[in-house]
Amino acid sequence: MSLVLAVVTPLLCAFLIPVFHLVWKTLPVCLVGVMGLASLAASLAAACTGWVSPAASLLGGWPPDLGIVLVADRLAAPFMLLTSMGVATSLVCSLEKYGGGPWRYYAIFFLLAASMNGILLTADLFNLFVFYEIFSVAAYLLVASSMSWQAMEAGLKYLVLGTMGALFFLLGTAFIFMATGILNMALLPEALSVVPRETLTVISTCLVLGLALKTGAFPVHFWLPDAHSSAQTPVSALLSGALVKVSVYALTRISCLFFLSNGGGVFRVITIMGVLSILGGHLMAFRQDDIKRLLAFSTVAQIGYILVGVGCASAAGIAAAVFHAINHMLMKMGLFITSGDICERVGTRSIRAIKDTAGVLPANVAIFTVFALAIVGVPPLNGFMSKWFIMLFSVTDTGLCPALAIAAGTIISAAYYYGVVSALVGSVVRRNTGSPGNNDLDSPTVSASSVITGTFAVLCLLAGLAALWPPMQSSFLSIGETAVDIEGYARLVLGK
Amino acid sequence: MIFPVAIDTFSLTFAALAVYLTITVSIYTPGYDDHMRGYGRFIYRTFPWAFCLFSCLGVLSGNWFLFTIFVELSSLVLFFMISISDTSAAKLYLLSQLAGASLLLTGTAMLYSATGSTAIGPVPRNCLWLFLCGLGIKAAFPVLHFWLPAVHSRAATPTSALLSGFAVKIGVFGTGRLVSADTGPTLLLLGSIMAVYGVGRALIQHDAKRLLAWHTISQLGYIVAAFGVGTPLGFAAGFFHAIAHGLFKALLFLSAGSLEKVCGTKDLKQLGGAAGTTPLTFVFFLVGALAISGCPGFSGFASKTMIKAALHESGNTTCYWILQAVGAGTVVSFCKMGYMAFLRKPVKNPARPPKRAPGKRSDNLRNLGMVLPAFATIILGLVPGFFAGTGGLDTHYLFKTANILSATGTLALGLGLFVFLRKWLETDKDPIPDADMLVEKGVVIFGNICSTLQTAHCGMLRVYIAVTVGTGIVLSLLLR
Amino acid sequence: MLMLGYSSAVVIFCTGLYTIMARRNLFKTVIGLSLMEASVLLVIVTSGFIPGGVPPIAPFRGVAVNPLPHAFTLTAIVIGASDIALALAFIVKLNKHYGTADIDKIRGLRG
Amino acid sequence: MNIRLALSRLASMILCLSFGMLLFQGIAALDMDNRVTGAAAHYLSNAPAETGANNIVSAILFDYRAFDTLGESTVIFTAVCGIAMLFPRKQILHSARGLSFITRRGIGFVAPFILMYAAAIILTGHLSPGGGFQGGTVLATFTVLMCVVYGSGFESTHLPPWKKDLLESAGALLFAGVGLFGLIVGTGFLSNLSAGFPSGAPGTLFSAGSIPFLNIAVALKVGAGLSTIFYCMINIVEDRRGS
Repeated sequence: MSLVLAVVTPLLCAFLIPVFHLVWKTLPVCLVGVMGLASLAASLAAACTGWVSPAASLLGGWPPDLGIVLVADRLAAPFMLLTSMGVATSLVCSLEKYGGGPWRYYAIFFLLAASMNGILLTADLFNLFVFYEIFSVAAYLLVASSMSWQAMEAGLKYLVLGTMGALFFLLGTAFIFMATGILNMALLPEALSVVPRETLTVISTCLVLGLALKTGAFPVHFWLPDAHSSAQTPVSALLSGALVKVSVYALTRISCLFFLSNGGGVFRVITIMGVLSILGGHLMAFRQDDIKRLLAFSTVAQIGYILVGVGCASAAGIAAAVFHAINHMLMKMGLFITSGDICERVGTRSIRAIKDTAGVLPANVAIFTVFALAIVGVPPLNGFMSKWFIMLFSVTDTGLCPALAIAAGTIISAAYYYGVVSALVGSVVRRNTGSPGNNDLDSPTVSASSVITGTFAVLCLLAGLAALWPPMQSSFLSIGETAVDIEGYARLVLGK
Repeated sequence: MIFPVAIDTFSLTFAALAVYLTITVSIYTPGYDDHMRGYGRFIYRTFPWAFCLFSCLGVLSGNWFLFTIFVELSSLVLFFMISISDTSAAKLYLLSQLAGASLLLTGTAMLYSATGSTAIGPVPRNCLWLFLCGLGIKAAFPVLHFWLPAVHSRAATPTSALLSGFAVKIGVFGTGRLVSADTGPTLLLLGSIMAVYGVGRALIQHDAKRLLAWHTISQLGYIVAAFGVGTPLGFAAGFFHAIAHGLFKALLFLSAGSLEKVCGTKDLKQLGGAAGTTPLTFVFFLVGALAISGCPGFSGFASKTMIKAALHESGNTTCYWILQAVGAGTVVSFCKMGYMAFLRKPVKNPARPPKRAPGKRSDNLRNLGMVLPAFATIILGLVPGFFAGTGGLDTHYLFKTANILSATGTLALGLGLFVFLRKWLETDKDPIPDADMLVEKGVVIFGNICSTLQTAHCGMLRVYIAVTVGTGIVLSLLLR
Repeated sequence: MLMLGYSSAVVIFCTGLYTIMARRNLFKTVIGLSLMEASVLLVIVTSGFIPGGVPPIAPFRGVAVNPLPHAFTLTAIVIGASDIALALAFIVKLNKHYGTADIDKIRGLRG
Repeated sequence: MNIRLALSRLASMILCLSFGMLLFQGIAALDMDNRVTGAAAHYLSNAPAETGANNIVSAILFDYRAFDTLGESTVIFTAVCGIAMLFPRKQILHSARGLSFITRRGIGFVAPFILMYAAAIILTGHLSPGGGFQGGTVLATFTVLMCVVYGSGFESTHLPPWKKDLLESAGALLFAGVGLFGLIVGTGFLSNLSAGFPSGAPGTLFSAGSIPFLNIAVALKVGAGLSTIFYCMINIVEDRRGS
């Protein structure tokens, strides 16, 4: 029952915002906050339902083979938690930055939240496509919302490539419908097993290509750095933290359901893409001077790690991938928000220019350093743990090559994050040793975003330590087991 | 169990060495960093203890995973300590150690997939190369040693002492854990190359700390070769030499640091006559130098004799003679250092900075710090029973006349060679390319690859679309 | 008849793909995208076709065609229209900055 | 240069053709049996009874798969919201570049009939081809026609942006409200007859439970939305002509 609320609550918020705008020209911050809280609560409730007692919710009261079904299970729940946390964080940062002024921005924001929940919950392929479109359109617009020409260009490129991705996905869906006449994701695994091999090739190509485009995996990642680096800070954080994870979820869900038993070539392809993303993303980030673009390419690489985990096609590998997805949300959102704050303070995004600029908040730099250490993979932090698990299971399931790529990636990322951190830290040290007279003692104001990033930094450490705790490991393993349990999904959706 | 431990003589002794060296360094440091303030001083005073903690946890941990984690953490601590004095050396150190740790982790993952456990100990043949590469970066195996000379010479002295005294020993410790029938020939070969190459390089150095760093590689070669013998005696000999080397090399580095502190330089060409100004430092240097040269009565003698015995026992004659020759080279090198820094007349060099007025207290602290390893070196040299017992050897065997003669013969040969070669050793030598050249070239090529990739990201939407469609076609071929 | 529908869909898809790859004018890119979309919709609609079928409105006289593709197509048309509208909006905005609709000249973001 | 161009075109053609080949192989491998199977067969035989709508496509769109339709109209809502955000209108233009007096009068007579046509399409969506989308589009076209005839000043006098926003939101909220009614009654989100909407007599205007409401909601949303898009863009044209 509560599942559909996770989609409808943010939708209602978005629909109400224009009405509220008629009353208040500038929306009261607390009103947007309350709406955000409501949708957060609905999402978390759905996530809890999915985790504690996986459930299906029939829309329109129709039986599952006639209508659309929403399902929350143990694979959707962690992603739900991840996206709702990401959305909430980004909303708080936006409110802090822009106040209640840009009401259309908030409307689009809530639409995005609703569509993400829809993608995570739906069990119907065409419905997935529809929510994907809301999601994509909202994402293009959020990228463009800063109205600079960079944002427009990035928005257009994102739109053209994203629409192509959507069309490939729709083509795959159309082929599935042609071949089977079914679009219910629980009925499809069985129906697809009798489809001719050539058609299955087309289906898998189209679906994987479409979803890979949306995910930003290496050979088709082109929109991602442009979009991430041109958007405003909260949007970049949201894009990198939550949006790509939703696509990862869709890719995981679809490839596990449809192709685990009907030709495992898809997982090999996902592994190849993952390895390419790791190497490509890190190599491209290595020479970047724009700090946001560097972080964006680093996102490509981190997606690679997740894809390598998914490509294991085993419960353990997928569990590790989910763990890394959550960790990456924490780390990359933190990195984007702190670096955004610093860049705003300094007035530049160029790493070389930061070197000669003093006057940055030391707390921000410290938090940034923690996230950088985590994402490079320094032991007690979460990034290390999830990379280690992905490495471990990929060696078991797919051979040595991905593990070596992960090892190489660690070193390259250490090299470029070292560059960023030393530029930032250098400027702080110089400021401290510089003339003590003119330090503009703007007493470090505690902003909401720095509180959140601080919390994330602590969470990074806790998640890393918790990964060694056996109950935690087994509950993460249950995520992977849910993902590969096709019959369980069918039982859940069809209510048998 | 969350923290499986492997407690045996081997690991406990290493942990004890770590604690001992940290005490030494923390006594020494206040006498060394008195010109520093703020962050730097804080890091120098507290981080050695963090290093000690992580190193102890590392050597005591019972599986490769935890071992790697703690080793990486201890490297990270050292990275911070190095970055105070030289950031580029620190970066080199961080990246190389991360590479080692990543390879070790990959090996661990492979070990787990092959055997289902990561318990510390010998590993199957197919993942051995990963472990050897990973530990090799720590322990400066040939070609993988590229970071060691630069980092050791550019780090501050207490850091170098910890690096050479213990950080590289962790790699050796791991190698010791790997010893099995599979590793024998590889380790013997690697050890011999390291010993020869290290001492050869050391002979042409003029930077005191760089010279010591190359000797570290050479002495590590002894240890690795001893492990390569594969017998219990060989293992015990390597073990003993690792401990002994940790102590006397720390002592040597600390005395070189003292020299640098007092005379303002560590370039041997500009030094001279320091025995007069800092007699105590000279004494400590002498203890270390005699130990590393294998003079009877010092720990180096006992451990090297054990290594030779092990090599002899197993019939590795080639290796035996190689190490004998390396011993003579070591003597030459330390004669050179002792002569140029302490004994000869001071060089008149106007560019040399004016001598600092020696602060009494800081000198005392440094000397007090150096007492500890010197004491241990002599004790281990006189009473080597514990380690000899581990290898199943009688203590008296070590002090047999033949062994003492062999050692003194090496000493004499070295001295003779030094007298003969003195002029050549004092002159400047052209730099000879080393593995770090390879790394520099590699970095350039790597940068070019990155630039090429960046130009592929050309901003033209049509190219992006074409790549996307091409990817689709490749995907369809892969999914066929 | 069915094969004709599918074949023309494939041809239109290729035409659209070729248009967005080979044409430099951004408006033609948009046209290419909508061609591709139309072809996908054609595939969906064709899959529901039955020779001699009647429209699916309640009292049928004869065999009714499959109504499900029609519903999908309607939905997808609207979605596609939104995409196209948005693309045109972006193009107008970009034209203000670059003064051109040539896709090869709009490459401020690279590297 | 020309050779490069030709080569690049050849390459893209080869890419396209190979992709087309792939698709065609996928189609050719299927055997078409021309039978309606699965859920569609159920819809064809039972939809009028289960939903009260004679138009089975409408029954699917607004009942069986109404959630899709909610999503689809949300896509329009998003696009409209975004385009309005991209083209912020500081002030609404009052220019009156219309057509001649005769045309204005003539269109004035036709206008009510166009609106009636739109209403008919919307309200009989459950009986005959047509429905909220189509009707909404006609509504939007009507505002476009008015702009052509009366100049863009028409918007400011008769249909200011806030009204359109309100209409659009009202449509969206009506849709969501119908859905939530089912949820509150306890028969599931967007449920129709089972939630107690009167089925009426099949084939008559007042039948099919909630489907006419949803049609109206979608029509409001689509009509107001498309009209907003048009007026946002027309303002740019006028901006340029003015400057």
